[in-house]
Amino acid sequence: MMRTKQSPKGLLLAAVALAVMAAVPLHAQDDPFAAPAAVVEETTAVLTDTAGDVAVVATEAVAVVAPEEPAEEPTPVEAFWSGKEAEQAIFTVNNLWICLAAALVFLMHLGFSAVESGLTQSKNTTNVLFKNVFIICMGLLAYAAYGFNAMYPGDNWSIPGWFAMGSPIANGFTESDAIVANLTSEYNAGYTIWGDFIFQAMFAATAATIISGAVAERIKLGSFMLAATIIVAFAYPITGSWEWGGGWLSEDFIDFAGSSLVHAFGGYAALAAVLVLGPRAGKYVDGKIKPILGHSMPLATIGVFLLFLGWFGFNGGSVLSADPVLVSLVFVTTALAGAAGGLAAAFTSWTVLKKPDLSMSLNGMLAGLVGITAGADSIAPWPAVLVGAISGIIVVFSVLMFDRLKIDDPVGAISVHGICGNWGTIAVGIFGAGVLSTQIIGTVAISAFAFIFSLVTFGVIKAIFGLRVSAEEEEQGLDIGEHGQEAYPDFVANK
Amino acid sequence: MMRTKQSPKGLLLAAVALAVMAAVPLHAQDDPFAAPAAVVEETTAVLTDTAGDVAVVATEAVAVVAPEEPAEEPTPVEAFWSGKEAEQAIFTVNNLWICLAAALVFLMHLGFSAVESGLTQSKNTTNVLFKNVFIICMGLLAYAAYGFNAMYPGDNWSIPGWFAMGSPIANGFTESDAIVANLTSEYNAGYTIWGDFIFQAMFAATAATIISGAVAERIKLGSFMLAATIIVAFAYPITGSWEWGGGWLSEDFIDFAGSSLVHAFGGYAALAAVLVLGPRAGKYVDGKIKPILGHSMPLATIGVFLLFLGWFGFNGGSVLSADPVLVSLVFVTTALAGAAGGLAAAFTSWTVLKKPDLSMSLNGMLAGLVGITAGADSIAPWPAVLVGAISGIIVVFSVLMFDRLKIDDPVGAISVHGICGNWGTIAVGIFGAGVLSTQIIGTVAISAFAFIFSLVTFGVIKAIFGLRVSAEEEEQGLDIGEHGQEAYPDFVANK
Amino acid sequence: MMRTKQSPKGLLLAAVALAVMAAVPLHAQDDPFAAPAAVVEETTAVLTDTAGDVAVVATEAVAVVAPEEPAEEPTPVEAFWSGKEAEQAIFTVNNLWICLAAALVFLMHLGFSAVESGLTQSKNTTNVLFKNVFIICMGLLAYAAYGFNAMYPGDNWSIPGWFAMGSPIANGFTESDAIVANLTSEYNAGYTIWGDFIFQAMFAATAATIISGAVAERIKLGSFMLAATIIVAFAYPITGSWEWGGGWLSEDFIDFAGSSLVHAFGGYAALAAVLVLGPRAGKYVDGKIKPILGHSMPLATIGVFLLFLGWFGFNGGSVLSADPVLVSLVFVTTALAGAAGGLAAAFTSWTVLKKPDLSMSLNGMLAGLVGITAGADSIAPWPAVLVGAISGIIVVFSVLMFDRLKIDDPVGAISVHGICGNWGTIAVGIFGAGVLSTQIIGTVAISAFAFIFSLVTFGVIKAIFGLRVSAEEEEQGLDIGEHGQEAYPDFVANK
Amino acid sequence: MKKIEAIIKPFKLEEVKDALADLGIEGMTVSEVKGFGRQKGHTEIYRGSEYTVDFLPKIKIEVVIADELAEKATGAIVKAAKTGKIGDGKVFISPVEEAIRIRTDETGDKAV
Amino acid sequence: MKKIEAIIKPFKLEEVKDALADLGIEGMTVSEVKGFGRQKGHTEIYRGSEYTVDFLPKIKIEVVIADELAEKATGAIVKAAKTGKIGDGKVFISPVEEAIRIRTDETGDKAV
Amino acid sequence: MKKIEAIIKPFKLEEVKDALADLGIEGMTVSEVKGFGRQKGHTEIYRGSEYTVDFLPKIKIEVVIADELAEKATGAIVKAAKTGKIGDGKVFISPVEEAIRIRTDETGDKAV
Ligand SMILES: Nc1ncnc2c1ncn2[C@@H]1O[C@H](COP(=O)(O)OP(=O)(O)O)[C@@H](O)[C@H]1O
Ligand SMILES: Nc1ncnc2c1ncn2[C@@H]1O[C@H](COP(=O)(O)OP(=O)(O)O)[C@@H](O)[C@H]1O
Ligand SMILES: Nc1ncnc2c1ncn2[C@@H]1O[C@H](COP(=O)(O)OP(=O)(O)O)[C@@H](O)[C@H]1O
Repeated sequence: MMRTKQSPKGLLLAAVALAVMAAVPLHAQDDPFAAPAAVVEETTAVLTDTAGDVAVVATEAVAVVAPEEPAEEPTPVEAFWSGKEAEQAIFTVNNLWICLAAALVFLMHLGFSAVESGLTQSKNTTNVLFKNVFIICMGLLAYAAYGFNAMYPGDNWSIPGWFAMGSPIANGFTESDAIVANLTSEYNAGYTIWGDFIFQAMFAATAATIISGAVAERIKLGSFMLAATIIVAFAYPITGSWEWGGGWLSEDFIDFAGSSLVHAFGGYAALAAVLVLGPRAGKYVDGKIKPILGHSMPLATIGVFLLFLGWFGFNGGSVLSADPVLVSLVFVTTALAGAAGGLAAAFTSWTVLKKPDLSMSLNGMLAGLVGITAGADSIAPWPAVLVGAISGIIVVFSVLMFDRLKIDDPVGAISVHGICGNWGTIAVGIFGAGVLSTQIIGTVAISAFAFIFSLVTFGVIKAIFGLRVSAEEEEQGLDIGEHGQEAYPDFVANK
Repeated sequence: MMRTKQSPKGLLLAAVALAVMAAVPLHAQDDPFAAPAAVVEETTAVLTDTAGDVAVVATEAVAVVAPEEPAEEPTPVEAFWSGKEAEQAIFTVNNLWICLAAALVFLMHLGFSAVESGLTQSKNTTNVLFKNVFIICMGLLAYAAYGFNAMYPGDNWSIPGWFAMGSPIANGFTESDAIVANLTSEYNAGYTIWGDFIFQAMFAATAATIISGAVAERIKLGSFMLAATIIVAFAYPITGSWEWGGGWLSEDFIDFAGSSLVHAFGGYAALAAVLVLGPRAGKYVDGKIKPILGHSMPLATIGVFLLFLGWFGFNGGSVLSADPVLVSLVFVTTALAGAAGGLAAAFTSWTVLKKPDLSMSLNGMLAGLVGITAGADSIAPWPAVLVGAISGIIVVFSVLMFDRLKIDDPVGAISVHGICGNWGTIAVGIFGAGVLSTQIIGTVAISAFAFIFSLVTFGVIKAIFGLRVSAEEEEQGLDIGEHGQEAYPDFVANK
Repeated sequence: MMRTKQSPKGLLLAAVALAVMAAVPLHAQDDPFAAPAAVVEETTAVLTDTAGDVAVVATEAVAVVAPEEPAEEPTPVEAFWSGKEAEQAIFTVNNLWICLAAALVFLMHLGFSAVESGLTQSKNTTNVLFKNVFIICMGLLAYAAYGFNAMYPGDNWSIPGWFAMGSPIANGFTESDAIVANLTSEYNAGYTIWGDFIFQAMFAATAATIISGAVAERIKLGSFMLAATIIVAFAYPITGSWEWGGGWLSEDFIDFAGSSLVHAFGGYAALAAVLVLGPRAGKYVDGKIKPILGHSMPLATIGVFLLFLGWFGFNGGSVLSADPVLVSLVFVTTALAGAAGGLAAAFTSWTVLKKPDLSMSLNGMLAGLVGITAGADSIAPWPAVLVGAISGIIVVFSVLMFDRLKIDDPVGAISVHGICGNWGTIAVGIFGAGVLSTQIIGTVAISAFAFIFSLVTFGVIKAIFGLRVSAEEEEQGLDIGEHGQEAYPDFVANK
Repeated sequence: MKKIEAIIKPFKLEEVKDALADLGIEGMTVSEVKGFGRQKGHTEIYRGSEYTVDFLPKIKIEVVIADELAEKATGAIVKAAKTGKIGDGKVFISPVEEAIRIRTDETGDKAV
Repeated sequence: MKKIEAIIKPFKLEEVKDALADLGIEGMTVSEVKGFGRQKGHTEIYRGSEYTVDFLPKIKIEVVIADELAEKATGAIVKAAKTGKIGDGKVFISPVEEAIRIRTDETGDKAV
Repeated sequence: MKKIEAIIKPFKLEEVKDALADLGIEGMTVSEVKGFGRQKGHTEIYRGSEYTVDFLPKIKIEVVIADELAEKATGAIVKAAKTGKIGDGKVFISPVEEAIRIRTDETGDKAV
């Protein structure tokens, strides 16, 4: 999802993709888009398969071949406003796609709501749902008020490459806004600033949602809301700016749609939160793990399918244009990795746990999707299957491991988003266009920042306001304790 | 959603938007779209913010500046059929977007089904769902058979500006249909007549769905079906024609996507229905309000998120083209207003009712969305936040008020759609491109018509067929009474 | 969904549609797309209504009028790579739409999951959901590994027109792949091979899903998974190749989006499976039919609405381009037929069964959608209403009939997909562009193949592994028996 | 001590509870049951097949009470639960030999 | 009067009800219970952790009946509920001192 | 024989069951009930209107047992179920005249 700096040519990626193909760079005059492109590392690995193998061709050569910055080339936005209808049409398609992708990512918040409430107890359902409603509402507003400009600072860094102060998005179209269709002239993605903002804003709230699942069934509502707001508004844009905002990681590190920047970020923030908060009462008794059952498998399944659907927008929209080759390739790698993750987790649980476990298979689908997120545009279809399958295996063992470590994560968020987010980022260094060491540095840096920031945030809030509901409230359920409102008042619950 | 009469230039709106910006109209030769536009009142307010303030610039001036009707300019449809591929591409994008927007609005009917069944008792769930299935099926067919042509009569008014008889949509493409891609040459929106029809048809059924929620748990099925059919088929197109069909309100009144024409219409029709029908048994006992609990908060939450998603189509599609600036702006204002409404209602309920109420927060999201609907394209992002937040506050107090007035509305439809529909329309006169007095006249006229028409319809049906199920049936539940079919036969319900 | 062989002109169909209109073929120079088209049988019937009647104009004449194969005309893909931006824009829109349509069809798998689990007992819910998770994951991978190339063999037939061996999809873009943007130069649909693949892959899993519902609540998990894999991987591509792959049916038989190739295929495979498997215990006792109630009407309703939504992608994407006339027409016929099916089934059940049956109305919506699938692009709107309404009536009687025959289909899949799939295919010979006898031959051939293949598959698996869970497991529920996992552990189930 | 078991119509629970509370009875236990009796069930239909629901939802109230209070309590229940329509339910009285309050180990009449 | 309480397997409810109806018994009250007994529960697994479900679903039928009918009713229940497999359940008979029909205030054998 | 009915807090079920099993008691029947007592319910709010939930979830355990075991069993239940906080519940003991094991037709103490 990184917007290429200064020389943004969203629509040229496909051309380059072609060019790199078979490692036979096309000459500029053969390029169907009539202009060679520079910095396009993320999109090259896909083209590696001349001989039908899963070979990866390094792309630096191409980046060298292509002359940097042909000054006379108009940006997509300039092209749009140039009055040429063909350019306007392409701009319009790109913009429509980014808006639709934003809508699909919005739907992921329903997906999270459903998964999280399905995999927790009915006495906490209202609370889980309320938190999710809060997160998407707060997330959009906080990103508008501060985060967007902190994540995409252009030249306005406070600490160059590391930190930028945020500010509210502009309230209307200034003339220059309209011309560059973006916040600053540093970024230019070929669609309007509004499309850009709404897509990024939908992403932002995701991190908090990931935490929400892991801390469910025992966290004080007010304390959670405070922590979530701080993390979404301030922490997420920081790591975001490192990579997508053009910061210190943006040069070589590859994280296409956020295996690290969104998922590992959320997963490690969740891990810290769980460590500060402790496990649910009754989960670990006398050294034994006692399962606390999710109350509705249909709800969990609805959630995962909606997340899968939303991922087409999450990854597909991260192409940042409607480029036909890249968007459709991303759809394929995303779907195949999710499918492979689901199957792998199903068979892993069947083998290891003796029964095919639905909740694990659902986690596996998500794990596969998280895994492919960093390289959805640069990993070929069959390696994508492999990346997804490995994610699906990892997630089962990771869930078992965290349980053994008495780290209580009701929905498996740390494993799905944290561990598989790491794996997915690293996989780009194996199967995709990335360099392994850089990928490791990047994902560790982002995960560590998220973990520490979250540890401090939850730690301080715990010290000041307390973090856990009382034992009585936990037993009775947070629905009554925090909201005085049951989720299913017509039905008799077992306990 | 009004299609500009005679001089339709969907794609030119953005250009004009730019032109009006900073109140410095561009000259025709600077206009990137190479043609100045006329009647564009709805789209101007957004551009008002040169100095960063939320100033509203009246747009009449511009409408004057722009020469009316440059005769040589081809319509989008003519351009499409002209054989020029660039025009065809733009036409194709516009058309695809209107179709996708129709699909998103279709999904709102699932949203309504889920919200309404979630916020009512489990013994009436089958009945609530059946009504929603009926409404979308009947709505599409009734609009095809009569409503579309009654709402968009072109020159074929029965009482000019006030009423037109409907007729079935054409069964195939006549040549002239194809050329103008519309029902009559009076309207031209830059996409095919089929795209136009299906988008409008999905809107039409919404009014009845709004009523459905308010009268749930006590209305006779057959009587409801009759009333809903009459209102969708005959009443909705009348007020629709006043504004979007080019009638008496279409000159100065601004209701972009239907805060009044759809939502207040539905809300006030619901109010009349509830007055004729009376409250549910056991709701108001000895002067005290006894809550009747909704049976499934997950269902209600699923419904609201799906409605939020659908609203991107509802408002975004009402741009009537894929115009990049307007569509993306509408996505932003819609999302921010919905988020602000949700947060505002959550905190209002927390403050006023002592607990953060999930069902009120969900109502608040919808209230924010209803509120921004009239001005989603002409209110800048931060004022949109304000409009949404005020909606979220209004809706809590409105729900409390109607309960105190013993007007029993199980899902809060009158408050969400009626009251916030009024507010949203008026807000365009404050923050958007409208004139306050005109906005008030328009929303009052539409609400009053809906109220009276509904009062008469339900009154007459009550007199002839009866409107309420028997006390025994109400106690036992309408699922058994009307359908002989329980919604959850495997589960023990509390009562 | 057949890709026209050798002379692919997705975008020209609209022009021809116009041309055929009023049976007055346009001359080539009047054609807005500047090029006459050949093989376009599927798209002509819509234009039949000059006089406002539902007359069907045979289209052979036109096909003759149009000169076959103007050799100099570039394919959409060649046009895309030609560097002309207008062509690139159109290519980009087409490709975006096919990808979005794939995402919508993906959502249908959630729809099926919800319908099937809603209409079965709560003690089998985890099992039903698991099967659906498995099917979509397996389906995507099997289609990638074998099915896609078996269904679209180009010239690589094993038995010409009847059977082709499959092979894995290519792993990357070879140059020639990229240029023709397709698997072989035999097909060319104007979008990338990835878009093509992912759309087709989402279809493939559907057949197994249809079976899944019919055999629910009694089939052994492992045996089902094996059978489903065989059918999706091997059987579905065979009949698919007959028509869409350019095989023996592709000349005259018309099945636009798969009333036969997907739905009747699935329905008849389900019928065979049920015959081999037998009814659920307790369904037919002493010659009496004892209903076994579905456990959640909201879940069933959510499923049907999502399927309806997905159908816009299923049918709309089968246009294989974003052609504005065809896509929007398909949206209209699809929606009206679904609505008519729902209403017709509601009133049929009300009349015949004395009560308006929600589950039958939901089946009716699906029946209407299945019915219009074969002719969504060639049946005019009002005949589409008729086709849908007849489907809605058929489905009620068909469900009753199969019950009387002691063929136990918990969700009505055989009736909805099998019988109405047949009807929809035949309807194209009555109201659409097809020839009645050809339509009958085609649908019978496809249904018979599916039935026999499925009979043998399930028969052999029954002989080797067994097909049915034990009577105790069936009584206790497959959730505990197969998965050791309850779907609703917090709630007391009635039995 | 006596145990009074009353099977009543669900919507009468509130009134019966209030009637008992008015007598100073401070404890009772309630459960959901299904009743079969002279009040007939109803016929439902699912996908074309009819079936009869014989069992109607009822509420069972159990009160254990000192012997001397039993009659008054029974009277109060009957009065509060009566609608006069079929299906109003039954009250059964049976002997209880001992009662213990778990919290305090109190027994006998003091425990209830 | 006697109260007959029978704990049976859920799928036997229909047969037991019919057997009682055949004896002319017109009323009974049914509830869902969970039974713990010689019939062992089953092990389930959730996200990798095993747990045992000790309590199996059973149905409790309560019939209050005139003394002289008790034996016949008990026999009918036992016969109808028997499968011969473990977990078939129990029948318990206990004394009831009084029964009242709420609708009519009838008492004693007439009330049941 | 005696029937011991214990109304306890739901989360104590496991402990009470284990305590009874330790005594060699092999069968019991459990149901979900709602209790009204000194332990007050809570006030909830729905869309602006307050209401009181008077009935709290409790578990009822029923054990039929030979006379001589009754005291021990009662003691075990009371001990296991006690938290010392209000709402711990009650134990009631009443006479049972006969018990029959459906599977084997055994009666009396052998049946339980
Ligand atoms: N003999 C009985 N034993 C136990 N419960 C009974 C008996 N007779 C009736 N009941 C309960 O009383 C309820 C009401 O009885 P019913 O015969 O329908 O009406 P009524 O009490 O007005 O005569 C039944 O639904 C059942 O729960
Ligand atoms: N002593 C008892 N008191 C109350 N209920 C009992 C007792 N023993 C058994 N039950 C009930 O009877 C059911 C069946 O008993 P179980 O020992 O499993 O089989 P069986 O009746 O065949 O010996 C149990 O699930 C339980 O509900
Ligand atoms: N007289 C009674 N008859 C039947 N059940 C009772 C009676 N008194 C109390 N109970 C049951 O015991 C439960 C606990 O009683 P409560 O008065 O709240 O606390 P405690 O047992 O600590 O005094 C109640 O919820 C109710 O279910």
